[in-house]
Amino acid sequence: MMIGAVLAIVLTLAGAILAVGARNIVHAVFGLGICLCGVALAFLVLGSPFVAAMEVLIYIGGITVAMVFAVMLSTVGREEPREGMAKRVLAAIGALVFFGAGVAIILGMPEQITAPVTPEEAWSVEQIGRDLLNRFNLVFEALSLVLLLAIIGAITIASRSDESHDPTAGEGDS
Amino acid sequence: MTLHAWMVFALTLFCIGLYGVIARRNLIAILIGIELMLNAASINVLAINYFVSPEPAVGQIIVLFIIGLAAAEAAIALSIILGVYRQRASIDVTLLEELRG
Amino acid sequence: MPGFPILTATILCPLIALLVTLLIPGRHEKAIKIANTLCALASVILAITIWAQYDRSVGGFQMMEDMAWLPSFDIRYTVGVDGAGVVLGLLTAIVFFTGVLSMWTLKTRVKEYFAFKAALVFGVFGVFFALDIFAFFFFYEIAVLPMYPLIAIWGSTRKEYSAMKLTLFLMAGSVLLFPGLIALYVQAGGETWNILELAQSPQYTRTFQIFCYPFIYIGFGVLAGMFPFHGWSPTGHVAAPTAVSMLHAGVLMKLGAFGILRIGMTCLPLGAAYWAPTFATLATAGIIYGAFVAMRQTDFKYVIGFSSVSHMGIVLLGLNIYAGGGDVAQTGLDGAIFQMFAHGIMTALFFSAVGFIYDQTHDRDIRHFGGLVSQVPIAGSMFILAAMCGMGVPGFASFWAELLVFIAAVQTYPVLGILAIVGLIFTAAYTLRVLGKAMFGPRNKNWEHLVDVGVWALLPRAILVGVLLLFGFFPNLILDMIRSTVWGP
Amino acid sequence: MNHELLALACVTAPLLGFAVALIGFRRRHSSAAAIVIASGLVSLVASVLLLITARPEAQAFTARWFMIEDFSIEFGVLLDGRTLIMGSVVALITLCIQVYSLYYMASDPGKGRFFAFLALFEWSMLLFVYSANLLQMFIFWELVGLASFLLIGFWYEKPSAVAAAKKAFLMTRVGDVGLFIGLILLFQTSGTLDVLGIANIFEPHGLPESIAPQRIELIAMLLFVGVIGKSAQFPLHTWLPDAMEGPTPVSALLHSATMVAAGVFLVTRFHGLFLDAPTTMTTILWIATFTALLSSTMAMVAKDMKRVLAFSSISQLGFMLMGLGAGSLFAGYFHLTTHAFFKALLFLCAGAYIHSSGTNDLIAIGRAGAARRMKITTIGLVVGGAALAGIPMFAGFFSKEHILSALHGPGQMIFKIGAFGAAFMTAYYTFRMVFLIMRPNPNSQATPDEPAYPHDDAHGPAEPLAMILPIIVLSLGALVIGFFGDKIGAILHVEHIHHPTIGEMAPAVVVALLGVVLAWIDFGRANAKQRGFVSLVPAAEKLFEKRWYIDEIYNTAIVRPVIMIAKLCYGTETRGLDKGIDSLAYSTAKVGREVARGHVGRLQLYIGVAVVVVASLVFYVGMR
Repeated sequence: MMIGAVLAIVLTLAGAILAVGARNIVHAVFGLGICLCGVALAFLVLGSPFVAAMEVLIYIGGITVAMVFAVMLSTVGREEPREGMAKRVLAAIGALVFFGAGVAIILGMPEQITAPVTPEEAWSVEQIGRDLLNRFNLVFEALSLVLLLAIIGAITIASRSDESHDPTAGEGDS
Repeated sequence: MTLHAWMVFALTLFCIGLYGVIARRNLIAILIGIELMLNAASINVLAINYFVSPEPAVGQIIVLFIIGLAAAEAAIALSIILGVYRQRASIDVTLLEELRG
Repeated sequence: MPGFPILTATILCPLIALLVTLLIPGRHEKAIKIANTLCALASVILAITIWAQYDRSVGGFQMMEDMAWLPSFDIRYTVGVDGAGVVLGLLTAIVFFTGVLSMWTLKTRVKEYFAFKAALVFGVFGVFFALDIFAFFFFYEIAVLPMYPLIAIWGSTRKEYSAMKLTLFLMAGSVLLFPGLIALYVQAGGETWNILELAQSPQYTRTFQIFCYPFIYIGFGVLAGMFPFHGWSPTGHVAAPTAVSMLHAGVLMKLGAFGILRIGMTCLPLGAAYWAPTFATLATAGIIYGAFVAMRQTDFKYVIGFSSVSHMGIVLLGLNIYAGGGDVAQTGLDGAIFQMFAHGIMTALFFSAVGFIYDQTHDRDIRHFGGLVSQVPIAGSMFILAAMCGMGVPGFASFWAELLVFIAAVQTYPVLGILAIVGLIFTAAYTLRVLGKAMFGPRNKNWEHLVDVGVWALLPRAILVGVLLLFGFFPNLILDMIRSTVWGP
Repeated sequence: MNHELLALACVTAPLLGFAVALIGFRRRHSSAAAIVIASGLVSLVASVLLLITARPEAQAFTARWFMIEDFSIEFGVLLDGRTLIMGSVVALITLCIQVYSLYYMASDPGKGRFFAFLALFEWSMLLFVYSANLLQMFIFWELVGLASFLLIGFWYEKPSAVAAAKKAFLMTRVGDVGLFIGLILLFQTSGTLDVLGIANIFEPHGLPESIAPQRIELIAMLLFVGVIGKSAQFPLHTWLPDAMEGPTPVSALLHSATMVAAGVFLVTRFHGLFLDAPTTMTTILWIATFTALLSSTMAMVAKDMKRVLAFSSISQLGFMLMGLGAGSLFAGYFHLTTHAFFKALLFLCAGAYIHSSGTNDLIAIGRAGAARRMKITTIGLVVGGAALAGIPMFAGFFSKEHILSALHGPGQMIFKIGAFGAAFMTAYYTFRMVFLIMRPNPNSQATPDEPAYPHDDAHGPAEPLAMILPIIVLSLGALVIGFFGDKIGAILHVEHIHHPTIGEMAPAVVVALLGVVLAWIDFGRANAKQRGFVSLVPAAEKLFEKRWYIDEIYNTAIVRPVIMIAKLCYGTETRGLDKGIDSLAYSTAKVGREVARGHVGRLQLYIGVAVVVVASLVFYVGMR
């Protein structure tokens, strides 16, 4: 249990640092993949194997792959200019301040409650499915609608290639 | 592992994502940062759910929704990025500052 | 017709005009105009019916209708009229009707124009009849907002500027007003918005009233052309098209004064009395200042615009005399409401005459005219009649209004009263200046081709002149109506 | 005869005439004229019948106009001596002038309008005179002003006429403000609007104890301000000479029986009140005497025939007010009556001359030979002139004697001297006018201002019946009205009229004859230089010709400052208030633009700032 948790944390943070730090965008996507694996592991440790599976399926299998496609369609093989030092330092300060604030809040919270002894069936996929289609039916439907719209929107935006002007011409301009 | 430890972990992940969003100039990198922040939120939800909630299924369902929304968001964001690239031949966010009155 | 909701019906007349206008396709201009005329005529008939049905021996608020509107905020749709409401309702109906008739020749964007105008009138009727503060404010904003497109689209002479200025001024007024109204609601315990119930509230201590009253007075005063917040009104008059100017100066400015009376003075009598000398002084300053500025203007409409500032000063002076109390308080109120009515009709006539000339010449500079009365005798005569009414010549309605206000003023605030009466000289001065330059004097050869008012175009103007003369000779018609207000509960 | 019906007929006929003439007959001028004259005739007959059959006591026919609460506003006709005589005079003179205008305005394109306005003028004056109610009085006072505005500016295409009309309206309005306030105070003090009621408070037994004397002084003073404006007394007299821009019949009407008479009539109406205000009476005397002298000096040098008459009107009005101010109702009233006749007569004669010779200039009229061609008119001129100058046995003589003999109180010597001076000058300038017309002298040094137009036969006969008839009627009036003094006094209920003895009359007669003789020497005798004795002092002549520079003084002292204030206000409005508010709006917009310049879509910066701010807030909240 403990080992799993530590492994998950290490994987996640390492992947995250790679994801934000890598100069090459392909490496960054790769880092994101590692990080998401860690997150999935963390979900497993937190007793949700179904969610962990979904994480792997949707995130790593879907989103990350989509990003790779986007990278290949846009800036692949292009040398990226390094961000300015000042910007990075400012971003780091911002993040650190936020981190500090967050820690302050967390430590100010009341004493933790140890994990309750939960019946196994509560964590079961069956329970999730039943809740999803009964209690959270409306949210579920709304989400499906959002997904539908997102797909339509993505297609519309991405397919407007003939109207927008040619990328090569744009390059010549700049 | 205590709840506090999990929350600090999630916060760390969130802040790394935040750094990415603020510091990077590549639009895809910014998107990656956002995904990191979303995952941090998911971890937080599951952790609280694990340690506090008497109804464990709810937390998982929330995380499922987050994942679903993240997928939709990513799809839209990526198509926008592609659109921007077609328009400008670049996805450098610093070149998009044209919101002048 | 007992039980017939006549006030709601009157309010609905312009709304029906609006809906019908929206439904008719824009190319059927004639149909739109006819529909609007019919609705306006219906509102005139209803307004006259209200006048006839109002029981003067009983007085007070009558023909009350009450319906829940937004129950969770205690907001109700409550309407009812007292004498002032009856008088001003009739004024609105007349100006609406004549305004529609005088825009019969409009060519551009007929549909949108009449739609906005109907919306405006809808709001105006609502304000004059509403007895619920929220409903009052709701209708008030409906009445104020269509001015922007009406001026910005169909106007002339820096129209966007004027429209924006007008909107900003009125919004600023509303910004002052809204907290004041909310304070009225909250202070009384937050249970009702009904003006009559609020007026009974024991929570309105003197301190509260003194603090709250200026918000309401100035907030409404901006719309009433109160000096020194009158800047929007001449500019707006100038830029607006004829019928909008008629409505604007004729009716809309009265909303402000009416709001002061209906909400400010009804709910906060102590505050009103406390502030009365200050605001009476400002009103007198407005009378004289408006006249002086009008003396230097070269644009017909600017002259009328500043004369409105001057004449609305008389209204506000009368209202403040009423607020100040004393023996002649009622005389002041009579004069103020009478002046609202008379000035409304008179300015409508003024703008109608000027609009007629402007439509043909596209020029409003008084120096470019001369001897108009021989070139367009009827249109010129209309202008002269309106000018005489403005000077307070006996036989016209405004003579009585000014007489009553001045009688009351001399007895309540002698200095202000005398100053206001002296203002009559300057009123005569600027009016005669315009008449002498434009209506009389040598003919300007440029305008020999002008066509005079025809029979149809004469109709609305003749109605206005007729109303002015009717109430000039029989002022008791209106005075009895106004008087009945205080006799009631 | 039923008095009520007669009174009703008298006051409504002109209104009907006005309405019908204005609405129905805008293009049919002759019909309009006929209707107006018919209505004038009805008024005249009715008012004369009323006068003849008048009862000794005052009676009022009123109808309730409307109620304000329990206060009833009455509208009606008051019949007492003062109104009956004045009403008849107004009706008679208006009718004469209407008949006269029939020819005078025959070829004017606005003839119908002219007659309509004449009827309006008559109507408002009659109802003013007959009014039984303060409010009604004020309304018709204003309408008289309006009608005279319309008539003075009748030839509205002439800028000078428009300016004159405007001036008349504005200056009388200045007086109206005083009158208006005075009437309000009077109403407040007496508590009634009823003219008879007010008269009863003051007239028989002096000032009631309940009213403070200062208040009555104030009211009387304010009423007199109105009179100053209407009756063209100094300092508001300057509109009257300019009012000559109207057609001559209008001038005749304006100067005799309407408009200016309204002011004097107001004083006679409230004479009881004025008697209770001794300070005001003294003020009236001062102003009236000064005005009479001042305008006489101007009349002595004026070349325009109508102007001479206008100045003489001002000075005669001063005489009337002197009589009233001295406390004699009868003297002032009598002079008002006689003056109406001879002044109307003189103006009609002047109109006839001007119409036939095409010029206003006295010398030019004379040289055009008008006097020889127009015998009857010239007789009328002489009669009128004699009456004005106060030659014995003519109307003006009697009334002027009464005024002079009324000035006998302590401390009134100075006014009496002033009156003698004015009487002398009146005789002088009147006969200067008469001699200049009757005895033109081509070798004289006098030069006309404008060349005379030779008589144009296209005008028709020089003395048509329509013009001659009124002149004859008025000449007879000017001859005989003087002998009706006792009768008028009886109708007015004046207890004892002081009849001046021969000894008392002598100085005035001497003074008047002196004036005539001097005028003869200066203008009348053969080979006269036709330059007045005033020209011996060129500075004085210049001063008089320029009307004591009063117009110029007003221009610099009042008109300019008013325009300056107007400019100031205009500047405040456009450059101050407007600009200020505009710049407020513009600067708001500018701030917006400046801020927007920073907001170019640097999303990352915004996120960073937002994060830092949120975090700082958290820390801040945590610290507390």
